[in-house]
Order: sequence, then structure tokens, then C-alpha cells
Amino acid sequence: MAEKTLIQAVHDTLQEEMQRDDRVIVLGEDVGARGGVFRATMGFLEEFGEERVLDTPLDECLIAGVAIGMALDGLRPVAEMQFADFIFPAFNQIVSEAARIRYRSNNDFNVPMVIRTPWGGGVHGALYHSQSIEAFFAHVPGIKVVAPSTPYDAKGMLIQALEDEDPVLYLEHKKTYRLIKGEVPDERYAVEFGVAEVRREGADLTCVSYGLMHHFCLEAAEKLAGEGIDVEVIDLRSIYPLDIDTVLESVGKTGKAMVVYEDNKFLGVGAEVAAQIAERALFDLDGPIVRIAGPHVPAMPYAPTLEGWFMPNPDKIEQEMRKLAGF
Amino acid sequence: MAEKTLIQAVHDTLQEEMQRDDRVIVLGEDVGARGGVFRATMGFLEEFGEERVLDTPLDECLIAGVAIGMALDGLRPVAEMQFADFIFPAFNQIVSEAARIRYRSNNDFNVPMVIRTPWGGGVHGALYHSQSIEAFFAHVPGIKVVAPSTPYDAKGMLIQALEDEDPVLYLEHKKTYRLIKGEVPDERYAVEFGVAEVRREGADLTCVSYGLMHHFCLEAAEKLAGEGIDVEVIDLRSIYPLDIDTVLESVGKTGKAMVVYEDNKFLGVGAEVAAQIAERALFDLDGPIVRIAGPHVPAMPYAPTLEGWFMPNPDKIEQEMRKLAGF
Amino acid sequence: MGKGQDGHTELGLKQEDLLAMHRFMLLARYCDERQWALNRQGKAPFVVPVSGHEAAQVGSIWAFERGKDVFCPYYRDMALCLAAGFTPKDVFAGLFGKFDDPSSGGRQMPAHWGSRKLNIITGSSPISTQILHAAGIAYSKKYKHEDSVVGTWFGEGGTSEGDWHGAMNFAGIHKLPLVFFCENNQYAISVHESKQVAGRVYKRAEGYGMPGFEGDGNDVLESYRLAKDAVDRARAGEGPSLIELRTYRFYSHTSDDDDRTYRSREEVEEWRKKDPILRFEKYLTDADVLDDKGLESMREEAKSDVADGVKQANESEFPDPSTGALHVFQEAQ
Amino acid sequence: MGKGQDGHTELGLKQEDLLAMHRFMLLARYCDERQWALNRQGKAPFVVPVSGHEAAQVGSIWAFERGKDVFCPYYRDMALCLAAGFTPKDVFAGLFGKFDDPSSGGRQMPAHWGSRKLNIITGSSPISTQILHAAGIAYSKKYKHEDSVVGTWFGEGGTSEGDWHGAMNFAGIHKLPLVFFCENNQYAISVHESKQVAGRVYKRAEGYGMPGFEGDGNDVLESYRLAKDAVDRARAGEGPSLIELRTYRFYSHTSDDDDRTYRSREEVEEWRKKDPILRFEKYLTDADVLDDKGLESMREEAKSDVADGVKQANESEFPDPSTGALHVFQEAQ
Ligand SMILES: Cc1ncc(C[n+]2csc(CCOP(=O)(O)OP(=O)(O)O)c2C)c(N)n1
Ligand SMILES: Cc1ncc(C[n+]2csc(CCOP(=O)(O)OP(=O)(O)O)c2C)c(N)n1
Ligand SMILES: [Mg+2]
Ligand SMILES: [Mg+2]
Repeated sequence: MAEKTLIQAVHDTLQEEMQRDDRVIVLGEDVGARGGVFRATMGFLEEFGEERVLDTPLDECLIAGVAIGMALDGLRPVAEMQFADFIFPAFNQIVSEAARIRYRSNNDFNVPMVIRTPWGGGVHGALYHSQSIEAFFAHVPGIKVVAPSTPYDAKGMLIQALEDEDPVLYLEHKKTYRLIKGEVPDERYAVEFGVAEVRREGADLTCVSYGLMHHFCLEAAEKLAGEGIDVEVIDLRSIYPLDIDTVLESVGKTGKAMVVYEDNKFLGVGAEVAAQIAERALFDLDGPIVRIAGPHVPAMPYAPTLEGWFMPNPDKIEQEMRKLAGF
Repeated sequence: MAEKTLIQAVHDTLQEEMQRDDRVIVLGEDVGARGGVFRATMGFLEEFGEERVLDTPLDECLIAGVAIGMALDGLRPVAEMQFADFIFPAFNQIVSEAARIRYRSNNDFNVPMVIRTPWGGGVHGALYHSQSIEAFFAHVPGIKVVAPSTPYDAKGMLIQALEDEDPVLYLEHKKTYRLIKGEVPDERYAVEFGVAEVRREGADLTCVSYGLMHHFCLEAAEKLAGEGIDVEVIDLRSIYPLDIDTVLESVGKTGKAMVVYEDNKFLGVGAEVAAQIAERALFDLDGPIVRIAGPHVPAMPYAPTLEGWFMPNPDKIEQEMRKLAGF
Repeated sequence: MGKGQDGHTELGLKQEDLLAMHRFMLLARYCDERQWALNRQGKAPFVVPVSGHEAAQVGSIWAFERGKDVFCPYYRDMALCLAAGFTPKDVFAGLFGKFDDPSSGGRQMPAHWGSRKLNIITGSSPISTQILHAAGIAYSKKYKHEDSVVGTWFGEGGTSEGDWHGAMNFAGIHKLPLVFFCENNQYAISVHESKQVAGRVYKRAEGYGMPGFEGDGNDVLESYRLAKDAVDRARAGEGPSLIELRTYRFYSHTSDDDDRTYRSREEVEEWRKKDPILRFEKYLTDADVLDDKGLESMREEAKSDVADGVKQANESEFPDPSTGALHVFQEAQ
Repeated sequence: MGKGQDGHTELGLKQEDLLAMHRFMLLARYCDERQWALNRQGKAPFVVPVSGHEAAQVGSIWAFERGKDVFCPYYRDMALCLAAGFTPKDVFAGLFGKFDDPSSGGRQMPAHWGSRKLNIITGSSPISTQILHAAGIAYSKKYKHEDSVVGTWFGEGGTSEGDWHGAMNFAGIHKLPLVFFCENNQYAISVHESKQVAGRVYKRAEGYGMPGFEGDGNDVLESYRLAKDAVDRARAGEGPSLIELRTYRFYSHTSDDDDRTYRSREEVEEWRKKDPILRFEKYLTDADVLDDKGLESMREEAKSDVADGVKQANESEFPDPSTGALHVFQEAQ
């Protein structure tokens, strides 16, 4: 057991998986000599050689399409999209192909591939290095979307992704890469998809989130504890499949729900969580379902003044929690 | 005033707009000699010449990117995506470029372009000629998404789209093309975006939908009228901007809300509508917010047995309405 | 035919090859004619024709080793899929959307070929996506040191998508065992090649560091010859090739299309005279492989096999609606 | 230099052109050096360097008519944007993310150039999207019978995206007044050209029906010559061209990168010896345009202009947070 950062957990897990299974192959821009722009594949080129640590041309459509081909031929490709913001040229290959191949072929073919990509803001990345992309893909049947927020989950969910027989979009919040540290067991373990984690129990209010926001929510909840407001904080971990049961159970107890996400509000993940609560637990509620999210602008701007304006932060979250708790 | 089908209304409006403004130019696959695979640009080549009625190579990324360039240079391009299902190669140009250019340039540039595309199922189009795409794009700040369901709106909203200084995704449900007829005034008029239309008043239940589903909802509501169940049927018309006020007003009256859409349920438009109701009108409700939508499978299959299984239809809707009304 | 009357011997083809190739071309042609007839009778809502492309398809796939090599075709490739192992019954089960359609169990539109058993990778409607899958598979074969070769087919319209560009580039960089076949029938639905392709398709090969060739796609032996050389190079580790086979489709793009809006009847007639099947029949008689009677009996046999296929597919069932929710993901074990 | 010591006269360049070109190269170089210094001091979180590319950029844009022609550059093109009308103050306002950054009012990362006034189309981070915008603008110019020419710039990595392919194809089909410039510095971040481009970039032109040229991007006059010929052809209605200018970047990809993981110090040193500015200084003295004192005073002037720019940009404000919600759509009038 060792304490690791989230990026270390990703790196080490990927390395160990490559050591045990030579079907696992990584591909993407700068995954080779550079070891990835966030160092997720540092040292891999030396250890596994350039055929298994494949620097691709600058073409995300190619990365996804070629990875699909590899998966169809029995490999376990782990494709890196350098930033989540740059996944869109691959949208067609992911949505029309990877996600539909099992269904359209009536189970004759399947695509066990993993797409890893750093997402999220708060790193002065401006409009094109800060985006949230989970809602686009969680909407698509046939692909799973997960967003671990701790080093422990980063390992377990990456292993789960590699064992999955279907495509998985594995999202790494780049602000958590070095910010979030935690214990990571040495042995191999999988964290099941579709199981949310209640990381803080509370009686007054259910707060649902994932990624960096989950840590902000915990922070806000801790502060409110001093005021006697007791917030239950749930980390979704997996966006699709979504563990609504854990959320509903919590709401049944607290009677109040909020969802916090960094993406813009409209049709973001919070919309689905809120809709499912409203469909299945309406009469448990004694307050509106609150969504705290980014404003409806095209991702966060660069200037520090504007970035601060965009990002949900522990203070904003704390205020909204207080308001809802007092409802 | 003449009675027209929806596709005729699109065709004639586009033709009239090209006659009055030579900045309007159409481009896409088969828009020329073929007049579009659904005949939306029939006769245009002869009337306007091949420079204005531009058959493009088979590359949607090109179509969107070139249209953006045209719009930046002062033209009013109307780009056709042959089927909504094939818009994904253009995802990056639409989402990263068209939708973000005004914001990222701090208002220095803007992209007045219209993307027209036939969407939706029920036409034996199977997985790749039946899809709903509105949720992907409505989630993106910087682009408007509209889906007229009558010939009258088709005309007015196309004119509005052409007058808009920002990109508009204009969705034409292909099953409504010839199925839906209606009066279309000869004079030029615009139908404002962000204004829903209550097409049937009722006291017992609010039903929100758009596109083909809107007609199915009207049909179901008419049947229930005989049973003394009085459904208020709202046609959203515009997905973004979304007229939630009209919806909330109606829910305030009926106390019950359902949203019907053909897209798969998870993170479809109904999620946002439900979430906004749950956020702003929770205490008006005396029943769960119901969503009727496609199942979570990658679009509808070809075999008639499976297509029927997939599509929401007036019967299914009627049953759900009855259930909710009796709640 | 380019090589005179014993061209096929020089190419290493035996008489039995010629007969089999001819048989698959005939099967494709008659399947096509039957599907149009069924369409007119209201029994097949959607038809994708192959007629005109038979030689390009059968000639090119004949260069591969079935059971070992991998194929990423496109919707037009019915003749190719027949040669790769589809039966007429399979074709019509797909046409009708029956549960035993091998490609998709009735889930996809007709002509969206696929079969794991036959190494035909499942295809979709979005144009050119399969070309990148082919590149990925070819990379995987090389990575695993298997000496399989991958073939991928597309129309000249398909060269316009970014997927084509990416696959050409990737194959060139890694010298993949991959052959690209462009069935250039000069139209993408209504759009003429001149508005589709700047320059010439086969000339683009050089820019990707691979050889490019142009051939007569209505000549099954020439199509074979170019394919064979390319497959041999690929198998020998000498990398990918691009082969452009010029041809023409006899019918409209699909049953939803009407080609009279964009092709003159004269042009269509002109090309019908170059019918690849008539041409091969002439070769077969000139080379004394078959006489008129032999040709006729092959036709009859193919027709009757097609009729049987229609009958069997007709008798089969539509998929049960309760299966619609299956296979989005792997089902829980 | 290729053309001997009065190469510039043959090219139609006057002494004042040479001085102005040199000035912009110097401005770019000193802006770059200053931004790295600011980065080290923690005053500029993100830096995109230009050094090494100055000649390719200034030489190529010099062939265009400013005020009339339209430019779709990429992030590396600081020297180009300076020559097109950006001031050092503009550059640093962008670097700091100040409200008066002309490109984006502090909304985008540094080096995401744009200015309607200067006909520099707003650029983004996703690679190569601007190339299709350039094609659309060129089409529009032709449609409106304006005789403007459009130029677009990208790295060799940028040629891999489908957008590049689409734009090349579209420009070739419609013979657009468009010049494509590839600033080939042999690396896309860490990925070497040999893993990026199968074949050679300039050789791809033929496959798109347009001429392609290769030139020494560290030679400002050669860059100009190739650009001028291409712009002239474009303006005369003879269609597009592709020009590949070979060069090298002196620093890491950006301040987030560390090029020591993928480039040997020897290689970098080798290319630093080919510094385009030193080379042009030699030309200017050899051609008796400037003596050493003249060169020195140009350097001093440029340095002081850059220092002034930093100062002004420093004094300017960050955007007001209340403006963050503006300009998603046109504001209600
Ligand atoms: C991405 C995408 N865009 C558009 C279409 C519609 N479409 C289907 S076939 C076709 C033309 C294809 O032409 P070509 O590649 O030349 O093949 P051919 O049909 O001539 O054999 C078009 C535009 C599609 N299927 N996919
Ligand atoms: C679509 C997309 N994918 C990836 C990136 C990340 N990225 C930024 S610059 C770059 C390399 C570009 O190399 P090249 O085009 O050769 O230009 P150079 O930086 O060498 O001038 C990469 C991979 C991006 N910005 N956009
Ligand atoms: Mg074709
Ligand atoms: Mg480069």
C-alpha cells in the first residue's frame, strides 16, 4: 500500500496491466518519448517498445478508429485523447462505431477499448483545455463513462475498464492529477461500474457530484458541519451506468437533493440525476432539486478573473447547501 | 395562403429567401442536380446556378467548416447534412468552432450559419437513418437548436434562423416531411425562437414534446378527451433556447408533467425539462415527472418488429397519460 | 483483357478459379435483379444494387486468402461478400430484416455486411469509418506477427472523409499489410467525381508513401492482377497499396434514389455495354473454358440458387421484439 | 539565399521591404524572449514560442496584400501576426489575459490570434480547424468576385487531421484563391515527422490537383518567393498551392513542454546555427542594406518597442468578471 497521486495511480496501473497482458497497447499523441503531456505513460516507451506505445499522427479520428480495429482483432487498446476538448474529431468513430458495433452486429462483434482523457477546468486551460465532455457520451447507448475522483478508484476503475468487453470512456480530471492523493493497495482489484460511493454520511441534504467537484463538495460539507448542517456527499464515480439507487436511498433519508457539476448546466449530467429523482422519488422531497453548475457559456475563459467567475467552488457550493438545507 | 407539407414549406421558404438575398447559399451532398435526397432544394440548381447550390464532397467536416468560413466572410450559408446521423464527422467544427467563435473572439467575429438536417425515426431507416441528435447540440452553449413540427413553423423558424446572427441547427423530422400538412401564409414572417406553443389546452396534465412526437401526443390527447381526461399539449418548437416559462405555467395549472421524446431517455431533452420543473416548480406537482422516450439502445433497428418496439407511439403515450392522470 | 487469351494462366488462376469467379459474379447479378423485383412488388423496402461492380469486387477479393485475411467492405460489396462466403439466403435474410440475417439479425438496413465467421468486419452507414478499422486490424496483425493481409473497399466518394486520409497516412507510416480498393463508379449518389475528387484518387498514394494503381474495374482479371500484386507485397512486409478500379453502377444509388436526375440515359447505356459479366463470358468462351451451353447452365444454376435463397429467407422469421434491448453491452453472465 | 546578393531586387522587394521584414522578425524574437523571461518569473503562466519560425512566417505573409487578403494562421504565428498588424502590446495583453487582448479580450490562452480589423480570423486550440475556414472564405471571395487571396498556416502535424484533407480537396476542386503553408518544424510536440507524415507533405499537392513546393523556411527571401508566386497564381484565378517550409522551433513546444525528452541537444544546436535572423542579417550586410551599426540600432529599437509593449500590457486590467456571460449569442439590441 502506498500513497499516490491520482496521475501516479493511473500511470502505475496502466504499467502493471501492460506487464501482465500483452494485448494491452497504448496509443495517442505524445504517449511515446514524451510519456504523455501529463506523464501518464512515462517510461513506457523504454519498457514496452514503440510498437506497444504508439505515437499516432495528430488525428483523433484516426486514434479512435484504429483503436476500434485493434479491439476488433483481439487487442485491448488504451487510446489517449490528449485533452478531452480534442475528442470531438473522434466523435463519429466513438459514437457511430465503438458504441454501436455490438448492437448492430447482433452480438457478433464487440469493442473492448478504453479511451482515457484528461478533462475539467481550474488549471488556466481556457476554453479548449478545460472542458467537461461526460454528458455527450453518457447520452450514447453502448459506451460506459466513468470519472474516478480518488487514486484508489483510478486504479480499480482502470482495471475494470480493461476487463470490460465494451468501450469505456475513462475521464481523469486534470486538476485532481496532483492535487488528490490517497492510499492505493498494491494488489490488483477492480472497482465495479455503476456503484456510487457515499463518502460522507449526513441527514440533512444529499449532495451528488463527481470529479473535482466531489472534493469541493466534501470541503463545503465539512465547513457546514460546524453549523450543524449535516450533508451526505455521494461520489457518482460512474456516470453511465448511473447508480441512481444509492442516490434515491439517500434522498429518501434527507429529503433534499443537489447535484454539483462543472459542465454547463443545460443537459449536463445533473439534468439526468434530477430527472430520475423527480421521476422516482418526488414525494420524498421537501425542497427543490438544486443544480450547481457552470454558466451557459462555451467553457471557461483564460483570464483569472473570468475563470474564477466560471468555476463552481467550495464557497459557492457551501452557500447553496446552506440555502437548500434551510429551505 | 396555401396548404403545404412540411418539406414543401422548407423548400419554398429556402427558395424565396435565396431569391431575396444573394448572401444565402446552400451547400451539402446532393443538393444540386439531385435536389437533395428529400427534395428540399429541388430546382435550385437550375434557378440559382451551381455556385450558389453547391454540391460538396462527401465530408461533413468540410461542409460545416467551409460554411463557417463563408459565414465569417458575410454570406448566409445553409448547410445541409444529408441525415442527422451523419452530422458527427462535423461535430468538432460545429461544437468547437461555430458555437464558440463569438464568445472566444469577445464579439469580434460571429457565425450566422444554418445547418438543416432530417432527423428522427419511423421510416425504416434503422440505426443510421433514424437518430435524434438534438440533445448533443442543445447542451452546447453558442448554438441554437430548433425543431419545427408544422409547416407554418417550418417557414417562420427557417426565416428566423436566416436572420439570426449566430449558428442555428434546424431539425426537420423526416417522418413529418409528407405526413404533416398545414396552412402556410404567403407573406414573409418569422417565428421567434424560445417560445413554446400550447397547441391543446387542458387542465389535468401537461404534456411536453416536439417533432413527430408532438403529433403523437396530440393524437393521444384527443383520444383521452373522450374519457374526460383533459391534456394540455405543448410543442416546444425550440430546444435551445427553451421556453420553460410556458411549461411551468402549464404545470402550475395541471400539477402533472410528462415529457415525450423519441431520443433515448438518458440525458435526452426530457431530462433537462424535468430537471427545470423539479428545480422551479416542485411544489406545484402532484405526480412524478414522467418521461416517455426511446429505450437505451443505439437507435432503432430495421426489422419492423424491432422498429415498432423502439418507437414511442400514440398508444403507448395514451397509456402513460392515463396512468399519470389517474395518479 | 490485357494479357491475351491465357491471361489467367499467367496470373496463376486455374480453370476452377475462373468458374468460381464467374459464379459469384452471376450470383450477385441475379441477387440484385431479384431484390429490385421484390422492391417493386413492395416486398423489400430498401435495396442497394451491386450490378456493374461485380468484376472489381470478385477480382479483388480473389487475391486474398479466405479464412485468414480480413475484409472491411462497404455497402456496395454484395459480390465481394458472396465470394467471401455469404449465401444468397444470407443476402435475402438481410434484405428482409429477418432474425437470421448474419450481418445484424435484422437490425441494420440491407447491405450492411458483417460476419465474424467470415472475417468480414461489421459495417455501418456512415461512410469510410471501416477504413480506419482496417488500419487498426492491419496494425494488430503486424503487432501479433500474423501474416494476414487486410483489404478495405470504398467508393470514390468515400475518399473525401477524414477517415480515409487518416487510414492512408497511418498505413503509410507503419507499412501496414493493407490494401485499399477504391471502386470508382464516378458518382457518389448524384455527385460527379469532378466535384468529389480534386486530382485523381490513385495519384494520392504517392503522397502517403505507397504505390497507387489504376485499373479497369470491369475487367475481373485485371482487378485480380492488381489486387494480387498488392496482396503479395503486403504479405511480404512491403506495406500498403492503393488501387483504383474504375467502374459504373447500372442502377440508381439505392431504391430511394432516381438516377435520371443526374445521369443521362446515353451514359448509362454506354456503360452497360461494358458489362463486366458479358465481358468475362466472352473471355471464358474465347479461352475455351466454357462454351455457350456451359455459360447457359451456369446462369441457370445461379438463378435457381438465388430463387432458393429468396424462398428460404422468406420463410424465416422477423426478430422477436423482446430481443430489441439485448446486446447494447455484454449481457451479465 | 539562392539568388545571390541582389536576390531581393529580382523578387521585386525594395530596401524598405527588407527593413520592415527584418524588423518584424526581430520583434517576434524579442517578444518571444521576453515572454519566456516573464514565464520564469511566474508572470505568464503559458507561453507559445515562435523562435526559429520567423522567416517562414514573415516571408510568406509578405506576399499578401494587407487590408484586402485574409489570414487563417495557427498559434505558432506570432511573427506573422506582428507583420499583419499586431503590436507588441497586443501580444502581451494576450499573454497576460488582459481585457484589451485584441484576439479574445483575455478569454483564450495566449497565441490564439484573431482580429477582424486585421483580417486575421479568430483561431482556436483544436488543430487544423482554421484550414477549412480558409477554404470557405476563399470560396466566398470567389463567389463575390472579390480578388482577395486567402492564406492559411499550419504545422506538419496539422496535416494529419481530416480538416486539412477536406480543405485541400475542396480548394483543388474549386480552384480557390487560397495558399496553404505548412511550417514543417519536424515535430508535433514530441512526435517526429516520420511518425506523423507518410510520404512528404508537399508531394501530396498533386493528388489534390494543385502544385506543391518545398522551400527553406529559414530563408525569408525564399519563403517570400514561393509565397509570392503562389499568391500571384491565386489572384490570377489559377487556383491554390501548397507550400512546405522546412524550419525548426528553438524552444520547447510551449512552456508546459520539455523538449529534452525527445530532441537531442545536438540537433537543437545544429538548427540554432541556421537561425533565420542571423542569416538575414548576413544577407542585409552582404547586400549593403545595413552595416553592423544599422543592425545594432534595429535590434535596440525592437527591444525597446517590446519593453514598451510589456509595460503597457502590464498596466492594463483583467476583464471584469461580470462580462463573462456576454457574447455567447448576439446580445438583445
Ligand atoms: C458520413 C455519411 N455521409 C453521407 C452519407 C449518405 N451517403 C450514402 S452513400 C453516399 C454516396 C457514396 O458514394 P461513393 O463513396 O462513391 O460510393 P458508391 O455509392 O458510388 O458506390 C452518400 C452521400 C453517409 N452514408 N454517410
Ligand atoms: C485536435 C487537437 N489535438 C491535439 C492537440 C494538442 N496539440 C497542440 S499543438 C500539437 C502539435 C502540433 O504540431 P504541428 O502541427 O507540427 O505544429 P507545431 O507546434 O510544430 O508548430 C498538439 C498535438 C490540439 N491542440 N488539437
Ligand atoms: Mg461512387
Ligand atoms: Mg511541427
